[in-house]
Amino acid sequence: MTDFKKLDRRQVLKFGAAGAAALGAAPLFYSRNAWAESFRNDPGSAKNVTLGFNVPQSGPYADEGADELRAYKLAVKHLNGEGDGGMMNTFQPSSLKGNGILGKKVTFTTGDTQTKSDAARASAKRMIEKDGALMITGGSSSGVAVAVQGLCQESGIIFMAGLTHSNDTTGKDKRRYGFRHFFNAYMSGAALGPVLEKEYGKERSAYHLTADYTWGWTQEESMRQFTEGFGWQTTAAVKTPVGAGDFSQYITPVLNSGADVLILNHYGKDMINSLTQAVQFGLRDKQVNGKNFEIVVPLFSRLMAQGAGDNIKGILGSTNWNWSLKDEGSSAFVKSFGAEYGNPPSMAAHTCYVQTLLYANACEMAGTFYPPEVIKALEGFKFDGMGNGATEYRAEDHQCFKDVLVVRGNQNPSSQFDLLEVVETTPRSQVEYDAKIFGGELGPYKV
Amino acid sequence: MENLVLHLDNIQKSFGGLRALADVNLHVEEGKTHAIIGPNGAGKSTLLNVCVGRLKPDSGRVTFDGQELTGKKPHEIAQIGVARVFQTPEIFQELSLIDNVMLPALSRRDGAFAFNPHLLLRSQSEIRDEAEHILGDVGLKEHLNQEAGSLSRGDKRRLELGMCLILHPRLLLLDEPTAGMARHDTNQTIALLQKIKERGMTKVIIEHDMHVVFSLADKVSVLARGKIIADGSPDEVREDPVVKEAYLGGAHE
Amino acid sequence: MDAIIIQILNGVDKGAAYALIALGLTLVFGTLGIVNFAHGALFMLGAFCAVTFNKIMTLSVKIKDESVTLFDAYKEEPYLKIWFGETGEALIDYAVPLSILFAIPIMILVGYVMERGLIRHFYRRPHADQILVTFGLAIVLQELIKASFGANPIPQAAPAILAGSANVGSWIGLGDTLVYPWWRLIYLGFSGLIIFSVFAFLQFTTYGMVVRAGMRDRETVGLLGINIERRFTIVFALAAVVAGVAGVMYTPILPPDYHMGMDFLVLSFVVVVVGGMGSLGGAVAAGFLLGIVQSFASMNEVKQILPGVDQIIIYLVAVVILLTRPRGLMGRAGVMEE
Amino acid sequence: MKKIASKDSKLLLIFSGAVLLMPLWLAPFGAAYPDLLQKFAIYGIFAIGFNILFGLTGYLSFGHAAFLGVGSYAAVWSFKLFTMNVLPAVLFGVFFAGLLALAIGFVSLRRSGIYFSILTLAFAQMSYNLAYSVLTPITNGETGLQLTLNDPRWLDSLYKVAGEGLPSTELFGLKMSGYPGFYFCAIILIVCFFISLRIFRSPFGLMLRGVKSNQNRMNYTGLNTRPYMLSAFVISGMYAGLAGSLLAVTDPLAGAERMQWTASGEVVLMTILGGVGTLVGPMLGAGLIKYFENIFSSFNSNILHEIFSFLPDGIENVMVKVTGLFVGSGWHLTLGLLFMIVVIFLPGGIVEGAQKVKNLFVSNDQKGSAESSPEKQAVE
Repeated sequence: MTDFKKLDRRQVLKFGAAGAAALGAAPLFYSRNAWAESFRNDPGSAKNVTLGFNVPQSGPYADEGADELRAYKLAVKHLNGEGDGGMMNTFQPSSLKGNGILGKKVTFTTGDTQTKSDAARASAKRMIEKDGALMITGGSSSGVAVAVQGLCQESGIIFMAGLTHSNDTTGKDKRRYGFRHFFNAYMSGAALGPVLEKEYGKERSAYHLTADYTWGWTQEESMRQFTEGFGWQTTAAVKTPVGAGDFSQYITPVLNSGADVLILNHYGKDMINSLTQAVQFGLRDKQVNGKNFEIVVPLFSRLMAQGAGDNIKGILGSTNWNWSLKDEGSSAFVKSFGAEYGNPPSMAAHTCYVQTLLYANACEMAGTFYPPEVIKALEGFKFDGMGNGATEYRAEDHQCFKDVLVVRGNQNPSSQFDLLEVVETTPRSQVEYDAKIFGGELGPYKV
Repeated sequence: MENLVLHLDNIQKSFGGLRALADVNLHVEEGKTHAIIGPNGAGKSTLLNVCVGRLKPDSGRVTFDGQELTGKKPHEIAQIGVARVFQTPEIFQELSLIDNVMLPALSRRDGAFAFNPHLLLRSQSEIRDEAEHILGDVGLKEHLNQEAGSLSRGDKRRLELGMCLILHPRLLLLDEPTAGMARHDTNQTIALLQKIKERGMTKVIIEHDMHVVFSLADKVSVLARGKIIADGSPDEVREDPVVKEAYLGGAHE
Repeated sequence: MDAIIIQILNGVDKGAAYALIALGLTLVFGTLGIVNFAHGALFMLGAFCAVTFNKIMTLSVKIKDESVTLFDAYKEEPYLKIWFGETGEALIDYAVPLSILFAIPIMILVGYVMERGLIRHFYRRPHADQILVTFGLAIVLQELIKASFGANPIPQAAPAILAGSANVGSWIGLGDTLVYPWWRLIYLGFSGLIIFSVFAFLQFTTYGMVVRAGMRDRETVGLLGINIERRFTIVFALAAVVAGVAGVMYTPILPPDYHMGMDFLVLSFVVVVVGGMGSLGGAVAAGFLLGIVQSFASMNEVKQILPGVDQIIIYLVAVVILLTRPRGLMGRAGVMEE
Repeated sequence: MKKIASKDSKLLLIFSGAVLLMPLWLAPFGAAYPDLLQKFAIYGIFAIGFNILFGLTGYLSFGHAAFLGVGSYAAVWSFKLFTMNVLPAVLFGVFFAGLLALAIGFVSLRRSGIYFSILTLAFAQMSYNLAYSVLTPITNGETGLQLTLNDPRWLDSLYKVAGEGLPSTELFGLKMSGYPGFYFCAIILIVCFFISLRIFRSPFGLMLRGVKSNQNRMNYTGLNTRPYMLSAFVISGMYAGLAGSLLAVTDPLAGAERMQWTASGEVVLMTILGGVGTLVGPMLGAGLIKYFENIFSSFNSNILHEIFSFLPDGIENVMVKVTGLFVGSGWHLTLGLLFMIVVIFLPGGIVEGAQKVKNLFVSNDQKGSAESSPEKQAVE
C-alpha cells in the first residue's frame, strides 16, 4: 500500500470489513434494533448530515483552531469521497465507503469557542439547536472540552474531543457521550519518565512551575508521580497565574534553589513565555550539583515550539503525534494535508481529523445515527493505520490508548517545520492505567 | 433685644502660607439681611465656604441657632436649614427647570423609596405644584421644560435662588447674586430678594455692588485681609474712614 | 539577601514596562482628556514594528528541503547574510535594537493619523463615547495584526552578545550567585532613559511647558490663544512613540502576539489611576511600586502563607492605595473625578 | 404627567410584544433558536441593570461581571445542594449578588469618577483570579461549576427518585431548556424593564440623575448622596446577579471567565452602544453584540460561497475572500468596526442617534417633540 491512488476503493472496503469481522470489535447484530427510536437532530430521510466543528477562532489558540478547522474540512472531503482519501485508505478496520456517512453527504457548521467555557457552550448550542448538528467536535483546552462534553451529554449529542490533555476529561469529568483520542497528562508522565531517567539519571531534583488551573495541576501531579517514582526529588512546585506574561519572579528563585531540572507545566502562551524567559535567565547554561541544568516541557506542540523559537532546541517533551512520523497512516495524512494547504498538519489537526473519521466509521458500523448505538460501536473499538499504531477506545472511560511520542526540540532544523525530533515512541502498554484511578462516571446511554 | 442666630467665633483658615481668614468674628441677627463687603481677596467666599461645610476652619467655630456647624458635612448643614447661592450657579445643567426645582424638595422630603405609584404620584404632584409656584416667583414660569443649561446667566442665578427657596431655609447665603448681570437684571434680582425679605429668613449676602448692598442690607460688615474691620448699619459703614482706607488700600495693591 | 535583591530587580524590570505604558496613557488622559482604550494596541503595534523589521531584515532565499516531498518545506537563507556575510549576520542579530529606529517614525505616523483622523473629534464628547470608539479601534488594530501575522507569538531574539547574564553580585560585592540577564538590564536602563527624556521634554521645552499647563488647566491654555490643537497632536504622537518603543524593547522578554495590548491594557489603567490622575510622576512611581510588590508576592515564602496572593496582589494594593489616598499616589483634584 | 404615564404603558406594551415575538421576527436573521434568544433576554437584563447605575448616576462600574458570576455560582450551588427548581436558584443568585454588591459598593463609592471605576475593576478581577485558581473547590476553576450525578439535591431527593442521567432545571416540572427557558427569561426581562422604567420615572431616579448632573448641588440641598448611590449600585448588582442565575437556569454551568474584566467591559460596551441612560438602548446593544458573537462567528467559507453563488465564479471567490475577513474568525474585526461606526455617526449610541436622525425628518413641530418625549426624559 505504498501508492494509495492505485488502490481500488472497493478493495480497501473489503479489507476493512474483513478486519472488522475478524476483530469482532463491532458486532453488527445489536445495531438493528434501534431504528424506531427517535433522537435529537435525527437526519431522517434528509440527504445531508451536519457535523459541528467548534474550535477557537479568536484568543490565544486561534492558530491551533484554524489548523483544526483545516483538518475537519479535509476529513469531510474524504468522507464525501473527494480528494485522495488520506487516512481513509490506511485506517482499518474501516466501514467507511467514501459516500458520506450512511449514504448521506457530510456538511458542517463552524463556531468560535474563544477558549472560554461559556462561549464554547453557546456555540455548541447554536450548532445543536439551529444547525441540527449530529456530532460536535473540537476545542483546544481541557476546560472547554469538559464544559462542552457536559452539554453534549445533556443534549444527547456525541462529542468527539479535540485537543484536551487534562486527566479529568476522561477521568472525573468523563461522559458517556464524550470521546477523547488525544493522550493525557498521565500518559505524558508515563512516557516521559523513563526517557528522563535515561537521559538525566536517577539523581535529580526537579522544580515545577505549574499553571494554576485544573490541567496544570493534573500535569504536575502526573509528572511528580513518575519522576519521584524513579528517585527524583521535588524541590518545589510553584503555581503561576494563567497569562502572567512575565514569569521572571517565578524563575529567579529556581536559580539558587539547588534544583537541577525545571519542569514547566505550562501550555500555549504561558509555555512560550516561561520557556523564553527561563532560557534568558541562563538556566540552560547552568551547572548544578555537577550536572547540566535541564528544562522539561511535558506537553509539546509544533505550533508552540514555533512561538518559542530557538529556546526550544534540545528540550524534551511529549506529543500526541508529529508529521515526521513515517508510518503509512501518518504519511497518507501529511501528504493529503500538505497537498491541500501547503504545510504539514499540527498534532491538533491530526487528532481532529482522526476523531471525525472515527465517528463516521462508528455510524457506519452501527448502521444508524442513533447515538446510543454509535457510542456502543465506539466503545472498545480497536483500530490501526491512524498514525499512532494499534489503538483502542477503552470502553470504561472513552480514552484512546496508543503509542505516545517523546520528542526533543530539534537542534538543527532542516526546514521551518522541522522543529521536533522524535526521541522515542513509547509503546501503548507502558502508558496504560486502570480506568478507576481517576474516578468519575460515564452516565447513561439514553438521555 | 436683638436675637442673634448665626455665630462665627474666632474663625481662622490658611491655605499653605496664605492666611485667608485671620480671626473672624461675626454675629447675624435673626430675620435680618447681613451684607459682607470687602475688596477682592478679602476672604469673603472662604467665609461662606466655612459656613456650609465646604471648608473646615483651622480653628474657631460656627453655630446656627445653637447648633454646631463646624465639622459637619454639607448635606447635614443643609438639613439644618442653611442654603446657599453660589458665585457661579450650581444647577443641574442637563435637567429641565421644573426638575431642577423639584429635586431639592424631593431630597428634603427624603422619602424617595416610595415605589407605590399611587402614593408616589400624589406626593410628587404636590411637590410639582410648589415647584411651579416658586418658578413663578423667580420669574421663570414660562420655561418649565427647558433644559437649565440653555438659560442665560442671570436666569440661571434666579433658578438657583428658586432651588434654595423651595428648601424653606432658615439661613440663606448669597455669594454675589448680581455679579456679571446687566443693570436691568440686577434691579429684578433686588426686587426678588426684597420680596423674600418679607418671609423672615435670615440672609447673609456677599456683594460688590454697593447699590445692591444699600438696597437690601440691614447691617453691613467689612472684611479686609481676613479680618472684620468695621460693623454697623449701611450708613455708618459708608462713613467709616477705616473702610475707605481699606478700599483705597485694596485698590493700590 | 540575593533572593530579595533579585526580586527587586524583577519588580523594577516589570515596573519599567508598566511605567512606560502608563506614562503615555496618563499623558493622553491628562492633557487631552481622552480615555484611550487603544493605548495597549499602540504597545502591541510597537512590538510588531520589531517583528516586521525583523522580517524585512531576514528576507530570505528559500532553499527547498528535498527530503520532504509531501509539501514545501524549506530552509531560509537571509539575503543579508548572502550579500554581506558576517556583517549581514551581525545586522540581523541586532534587529531588535535597530528596529527602534524603524519604529519611531512609524509610531509617530500612527499617532498622528490616529489623533488627526479620530481622537480629535472626541475631545468634547462624553467619556462613554471615547471608551467605545477607542475600544473599537483597539479591536480593529489587533484583528488586522492577527490577520497578517497569525495568533501565535513570534519569537524575537536579543542580540547574541546580550543573551547571557550579568554578574550583578560581583558588582556590588555579593558573590557570584546574583546574576541577571543583560537584556533585562538594558531594558531597565532604556526605560529610565525614556522616562527621563519625557520628563526633560516637558520640563525644558516650550512645547512641554504648554503641555504641563494644559494638564493643569486645559481651558485656560486654550484661551491663551496658543494653538493647542497642534500641540495635542504632538502629545498624542509622543505617547504613541513611548508605548511603541516600549513594545519593541519588550519583545525579547515576551514574544509578541496580537493580543498583548489587551493583556496590558487593564493593568496600565490600574497603574495610571493608582499613580493619580494627571500625574506623570505618580504613574511612574505606581508602575515601579506595583511591579516590585508583585514580585515579592510571588515568592514561595509569601505564597506559603497566603496561597494565591500573587494572583490578586496588584488589585489588592490598588484598592488599599485608593482607599487611603483619595487621588492615588500623586493625583490632582478635579481630574476625571466626575 | 399623565401623558408620560400613558406613553410609558405604550412603551412597555411595545417592548413586551417585541420581546415575546422574538422567535418570529428574528427568524429571518438566523437568530431564532432558543439559546441565542435566551442570551438576548439575559444579557438584556444585565445591561438594563447596569444602565440603572451608569445611565442614571454616571458612575461607571468596571466590575459588574463579578455579580454576574456570583449569581451563576449561587444558582448552580442551589441546583447541586437543594433542588432543580429554578425559583430558589434565582433567589439565591439575586441575594448573593446583592450582598456582594453591597460590600463592594460600600467601599468603592467612597471614590468617584475613574477612581471608582478602578476600584470596582480591582474587586472584580480579584474575584475572577481567585475563582479561577484558589477557590476551585467552590467554583471548579477553569472548567466551571457543573452538575454531577452524585450531587445531594436533598430537597428533590425527599420526594423524587433520581433518574439515570443528570436532571434538568425545571419550574414545577416544566423543563427550562429550549423555548420554555426563553419565555421564562423573557417574562423576567419584561418585569425587569418595567422596574427599570419605574425607577427612571421615580423621584429616586430623578435624584440619581441630579447626582450625575451636579453632585455638589445635591449635597447642598441636604441630600446624603451615599445611600442613594449605594442603593442604585446594589439594585444594578442584583440585576446582574439575576442575569447570572438565569444563565445557570438555562444552562447549568458557571464558568470563572464570566467574572473577568472582559465580561465587565462587554456590558459597558453594550450599554454605550445602545445608548447610555436610554430605556431600551442597553437591550439593543446587548442583542447586537450577542448576535455578532454567535452568528457572525459561525459564517465559514462554505456559507459565503452559498451566499455569493449567484455571482460569476471569479467575482464570487473575490467576494468570499473579502467578506471572509469580517466573519468567522474575523468577527471581532466587524464588532470593532461596528463600535467605531456607531459612535462616530450616532453619537450617544443607537437610540439617541436614531432619534436625531428621526428629528431630521420630522420637523420640530409639537407632534414630533411629544412623540419622543418619554425617551428624551430618560436621555437627560
